[in-house]
Amino acid sequence: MSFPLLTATAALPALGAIATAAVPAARRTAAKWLALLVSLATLVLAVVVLVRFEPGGDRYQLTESHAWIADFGVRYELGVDGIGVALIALTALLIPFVILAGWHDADPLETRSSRWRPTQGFFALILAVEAMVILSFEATDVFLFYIFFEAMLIPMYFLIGGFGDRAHAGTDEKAAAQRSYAAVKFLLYNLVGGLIMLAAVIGLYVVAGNFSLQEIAEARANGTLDMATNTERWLFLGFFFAFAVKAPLWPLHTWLPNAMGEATAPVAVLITAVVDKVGTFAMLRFCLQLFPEASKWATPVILVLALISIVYGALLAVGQRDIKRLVAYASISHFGFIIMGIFAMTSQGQSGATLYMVNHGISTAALMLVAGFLISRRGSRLIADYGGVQKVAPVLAGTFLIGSLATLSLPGLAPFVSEFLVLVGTFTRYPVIGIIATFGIVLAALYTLVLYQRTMTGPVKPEVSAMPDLRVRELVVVTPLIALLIFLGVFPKPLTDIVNPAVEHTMSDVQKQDPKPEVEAAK
Amino acid sequence: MTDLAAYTTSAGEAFQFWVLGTIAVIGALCTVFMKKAVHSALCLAGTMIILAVFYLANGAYFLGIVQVVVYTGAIMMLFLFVVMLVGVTAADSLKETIKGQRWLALLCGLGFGILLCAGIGNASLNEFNGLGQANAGGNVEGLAALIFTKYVFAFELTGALLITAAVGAMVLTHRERTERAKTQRELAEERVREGKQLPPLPAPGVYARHNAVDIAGLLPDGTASELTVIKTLRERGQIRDVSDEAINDLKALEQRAEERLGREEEATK
Amino acid sequence: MNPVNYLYLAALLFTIGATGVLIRRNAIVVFMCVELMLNACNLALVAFSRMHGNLDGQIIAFFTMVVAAAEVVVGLAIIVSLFRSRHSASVDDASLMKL
Amino acid sequence: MENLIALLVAAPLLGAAVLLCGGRRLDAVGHWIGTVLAAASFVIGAILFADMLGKGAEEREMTQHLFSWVPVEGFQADVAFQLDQLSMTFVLLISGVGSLIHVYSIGYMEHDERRRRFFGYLNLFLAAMLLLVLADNYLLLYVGWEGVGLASYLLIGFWQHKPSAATAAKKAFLVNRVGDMGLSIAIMLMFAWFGTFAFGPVLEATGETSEGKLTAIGLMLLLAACGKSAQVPLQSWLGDAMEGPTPVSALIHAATMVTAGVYLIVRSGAIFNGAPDAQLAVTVVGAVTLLFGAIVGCAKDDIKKALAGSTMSQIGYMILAAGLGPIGYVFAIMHLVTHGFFKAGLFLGAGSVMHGMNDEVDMRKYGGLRKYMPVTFVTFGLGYLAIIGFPGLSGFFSKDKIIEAAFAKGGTEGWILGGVALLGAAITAYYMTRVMLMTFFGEERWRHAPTPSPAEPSVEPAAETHGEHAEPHPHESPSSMTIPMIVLAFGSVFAGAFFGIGDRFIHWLEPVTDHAHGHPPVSALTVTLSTVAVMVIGVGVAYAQYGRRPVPVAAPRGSLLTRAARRDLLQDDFNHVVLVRGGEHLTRSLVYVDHTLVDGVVNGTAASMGGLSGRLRRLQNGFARSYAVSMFGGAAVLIAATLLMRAV
Repeated sequence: MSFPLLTATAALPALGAIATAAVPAARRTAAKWLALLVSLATLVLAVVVLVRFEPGGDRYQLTESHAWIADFGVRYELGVDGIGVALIALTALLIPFVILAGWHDADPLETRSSRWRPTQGFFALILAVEAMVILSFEATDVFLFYIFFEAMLIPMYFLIGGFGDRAHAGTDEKAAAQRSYAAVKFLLYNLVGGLIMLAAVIGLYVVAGNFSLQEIAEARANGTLDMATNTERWLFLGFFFAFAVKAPLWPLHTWLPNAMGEATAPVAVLITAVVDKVGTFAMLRFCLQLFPEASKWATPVILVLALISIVYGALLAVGQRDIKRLVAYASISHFGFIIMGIFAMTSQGQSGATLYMVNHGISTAALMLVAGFLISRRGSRLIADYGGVQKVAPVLAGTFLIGSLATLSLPGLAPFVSEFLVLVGTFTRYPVIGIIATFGIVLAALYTLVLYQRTMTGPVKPEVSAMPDLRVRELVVVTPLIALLIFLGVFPKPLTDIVNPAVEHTMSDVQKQDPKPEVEAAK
Repeated sequence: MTDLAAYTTSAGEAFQFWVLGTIAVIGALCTVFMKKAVHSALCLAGTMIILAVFYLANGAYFLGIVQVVVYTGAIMMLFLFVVMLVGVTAADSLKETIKGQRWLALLCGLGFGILLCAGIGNASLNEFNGLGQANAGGNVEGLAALIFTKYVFAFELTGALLITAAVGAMVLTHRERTERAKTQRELAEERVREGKQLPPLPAPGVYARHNAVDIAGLLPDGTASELTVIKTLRERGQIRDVSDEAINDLKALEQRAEERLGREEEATK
Repeated sequence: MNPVNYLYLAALLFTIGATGVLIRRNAIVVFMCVELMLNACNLALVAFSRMHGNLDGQIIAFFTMVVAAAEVVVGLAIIVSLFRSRHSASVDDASLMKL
Repeated sequence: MENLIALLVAAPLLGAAVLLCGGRRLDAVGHWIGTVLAAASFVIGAILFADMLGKGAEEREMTQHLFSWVPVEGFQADVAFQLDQLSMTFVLLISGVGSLIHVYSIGYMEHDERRRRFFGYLNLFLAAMLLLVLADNYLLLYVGWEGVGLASYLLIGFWQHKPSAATAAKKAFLVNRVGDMGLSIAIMLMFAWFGTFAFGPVLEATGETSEGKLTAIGLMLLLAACGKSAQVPLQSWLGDAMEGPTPVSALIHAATMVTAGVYLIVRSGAIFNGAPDAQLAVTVVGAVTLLFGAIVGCAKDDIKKALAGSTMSQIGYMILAAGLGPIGYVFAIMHLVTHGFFKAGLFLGAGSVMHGMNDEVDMRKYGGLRKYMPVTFVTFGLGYLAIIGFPGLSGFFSKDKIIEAAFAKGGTEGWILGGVALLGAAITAYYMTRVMLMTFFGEERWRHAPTPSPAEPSVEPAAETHGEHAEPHPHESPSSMTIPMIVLAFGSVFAGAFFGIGDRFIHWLEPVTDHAHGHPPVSALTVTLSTVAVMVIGVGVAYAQYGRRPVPVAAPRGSLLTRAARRDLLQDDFNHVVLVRGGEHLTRSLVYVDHTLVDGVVNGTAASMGGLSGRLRRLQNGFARSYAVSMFGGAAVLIAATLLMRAV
């Protein structure tokens, strides 16, 4: 029994959350530093996981398994495959930046009493989210996964509903109302999804007799456990619905713009870059692995929905007046790409989707955090309130531009690799869908460049004329992200090496081969 | 023969049951449907006494006595006291205020009763052995033996319950003075501020020939003033209006004068 | 006569009491009806004890009485304080349970 | 030797990185860094060129494999370079002209406080462009393809505080993106059908692929070429792109980037050879654009826009040639190179004129400038002679060959294309003469005309010192600007002859693009003579209109065609009405739908739930007695239930 590395990776932020919450009201700054240090330590642990993980080795590594609820065969089972490792690394990487970016977002208003401790709460909640997300990436027991999948909602709910933009912090009644609306919407959508999934989880238990992902998957693979076609399909739908809400897939997406629009930028990053990834990740790990036949059965519909998400999200992004909502709809479009790649059932598509999860996390984080800095300066989320920022704050504008370019997946930046892989992977099996999806890249260029043009270029508006450029803290947040974007865009090999084996496993789960190119087929 | 006796009771008891039972039911109905609380209380008392008789008939001598003493003697008296304290209120009227409540209630009652009877009907109550040997050593002794052995804990608990109830009753009824009593002056000022009825209420009773409490004082125009009599009497409709007494007296006077004049006419003739 | 009739009588009284509870508004009368119901139960218990030929039924009836006594004390106290506070003994006036 | 290839790209890339990340402390030396690194790239190119010349024609191709870019199951994308004669031609052109324009910009952007960034962008462009021409597979080419798009976006919008510039930049990028879509679809098709997108395998595999597939790929590539090379129907961005600083227009929108489409088609020659329909489409696009650009060029009064129109039309020539297949490829590239020289020269001349005229771009406010800026006049004039194909100058050789090849296409289409090419030559002569006359000859219309607010913001001291509305004082530009112009003029005079005589260029490129001699229905001499003839006609007409008569300062209303041409033949208006407006309406309605329909369904369910509970709430009337009734009823029901259970 070696050192439980995975448990430690998740336990550290969990304990950190408790410690941070316990910091007395007066020692606000201490709480911030504590949270930051904990998240950095978690990052170190994640790196250790990354190093200890052997791409060529078993499918699930660093496994841990303890009996938990013996009566129902629920076990505390952890294990990571390449995809899980990549996403854990992403999460652990982003959280410190989120914390740094939100450094002042939760400073208490002077109006409140001195015993009021929002700062501690804010950072504790972020760490709690990190812990749960990491655990849900690690859990190989369906029930265990379900628990964290749901528990994640609680801290997220408070983060969305409790902390607004400095622009209209709590004082503004209307903003507060919208915020609570967004938070409740987020909670309800995901709860409904989760409950349906719970039913499916129980159904799975009834059918399979235990919750262990590996055992069930093996049983499915070697035919000892065969489900009736309809049972499998129903269970699949139950799982998929929850993940599609989380992901979010059209038409279950409407909670995302509200949530991202109302939450502070760091929390928005937390939502779209970290929490939503659990949905797509779970599609890849649970849907495909547990219900391969049903997955194949549902593929056409899902692909069409994903396609709609891509185009529809992009078009709506063009139509937005609110910077954060625009990014949100852009994310919806990108999640469409991810889901499309997963269900294209080609190794290019799935590798692309996995890379896309990571790259989208980084690029959206970069764009959204810079947008957050912008908003915090001007105190408004409306695009129309900006103009000519590039003149007064060139560095801010430059980073914003790079973020935008990453969002429109310019070659040389990380998202391009993944997007192109997804497109190619889809195209080889479903040419029409692939071609239509390609329109997404034009629309992406449209909304990002329109956003940049309206906010950054043109004559300098008087309101922004005194806008300060990025401060050191903000540079510390943005620079590494951009560096990472460029590095992964030019040299994604380290990532693909980790991901590829896992993808091959998944492909073998669904018993799909890549379509052979015709020339070779002819030979 | 014996087992037949085991299944039936003596004719006398049957007679008693049918007569008193009827009365008991009537009493119960009266309890429910009498307008005034006092009457309900009395009817209930009657029903209880009859029940006491039934207890005795069923060989529960101790309970019968207790029923008379505790219930009819103590509890019902308590009820009467409270009725006296509260007096007559608008709540007394049998008019229903909640829509459909009465019909619902009657329906439920009817259905409930029928179901209950049905339940008793198809319950297998065939075994019937009187309290012969149970009461052999005396009913009270039997009870005592059981209470102090088998049911001693329940007994202790009920004791505790009684004490608690007593304390609770005291707590509830004892009015805690939160603010200091208003002085005469403050009361006066309050009255002036409210502006209604500055002087003290008018006294009841013109002419001291009656028990003046229940006679409204007359206003200058001869009509009775509501203010002069207490609310409870008014609601009970026990106020006597004497506003026409003066007229009656006048009539009597004239009559007598006529009689006298008439007699004098006869004398002069 | 079959002593089961006692049970029928008890049932009848109980039902009457219950109905009374439902249709009367004067708290005191409602209370009386409750007493009536309790007495009906006692009658049934006594009858049962006679049928089974042991005194347990009577014991229970006895306890019922004690409890009833306690309940009456507290209940009446409540009614009195209620009357003091809102000058009425109508159970409908205490309708604050409404949303 | 091979290892040097990467340096070609690395040098300017390094420059871009240093200049863009360096911050203000580099402002003083930034432009020198940029220029030196660009020149370094040219030097490396020259070394490689010399090395290449030292080898036999067949083993001149060299490759360099840097690293595996996206290693995914069954998907091999490598960062690898391939330097053959074709790439080499481009490398020299790009780095050479690029370096010259760097030098020119040192003077031109002297007083712009963001000059460092400008040079950073220029270097970025060079790196991307070199990557484009050096890539050995289509995906890497795509990277360069979009990279140059980004650079041109940044440079067109360099004066971002001008809304027009920002809009033009965005427009350019978007239109290019449409083209990029074509390229990416083409790559996907290649991957789906050939399982690879490296030049070598793909071009070999064309042999055993059906014509239909090749046509599909070809059309997609053509779409890409249209976007990048501003061919109809995706040409609309080029005119607006003139919002950028003039050196940018010279480098990106005349000499190099806009020719990337030609490179793509020539590079994919094998595919087009296998797909005649695609080839026809290419030629048609080329021919149409050729006329389109020329007509637009005739109507514009903005000197840069006029030159932009001519660029369009000249690239039309190249595309036309490239569409002709083996008989045209070489001439397409040849014209591309010569055009690189003289068009860059012309633009730099225009820039120099504007430099002296307070950034006035309206040719109607020029006139008689030859004695104020002699060097500009001479260099511009040589470029002018070159572009109209004056015998002996470079344009003559390249354009004439293209016209021949067009006739050589054979059949009616050959005649049509040839005719169009000839007509184009005439119009070219016309509008270039017009530009020449309006700018350097005639009376000095700028004397009394107060300059309106300049199209470009004043970055020169001239404008800053004696304000916007003062009368301009034409003066010759500093040597840093004139020297590049002289060099380019030299190129535009002799390049053609150097290439054309003895078919040097053909032999040089043949191994890559396999040249076939076209046989025009009429003798080559006839074609040449007719070309010269139409050129003379064009010049004559222009002289009659603008040389003899004085040019009105205010533009006359002009014929319907003229007005349409001024508005880019209404193509923009079409885009605006159909695409922009339509798109706006679409998005707006979608936003509405999303809010009411998709969101409404959910909120509706919630609302109905609320209503239901509200109705249920009525039952809670708060009367203890009604609660008691329900309890009582419940008890009754329970009893009934138990009885029933006992019964059954």
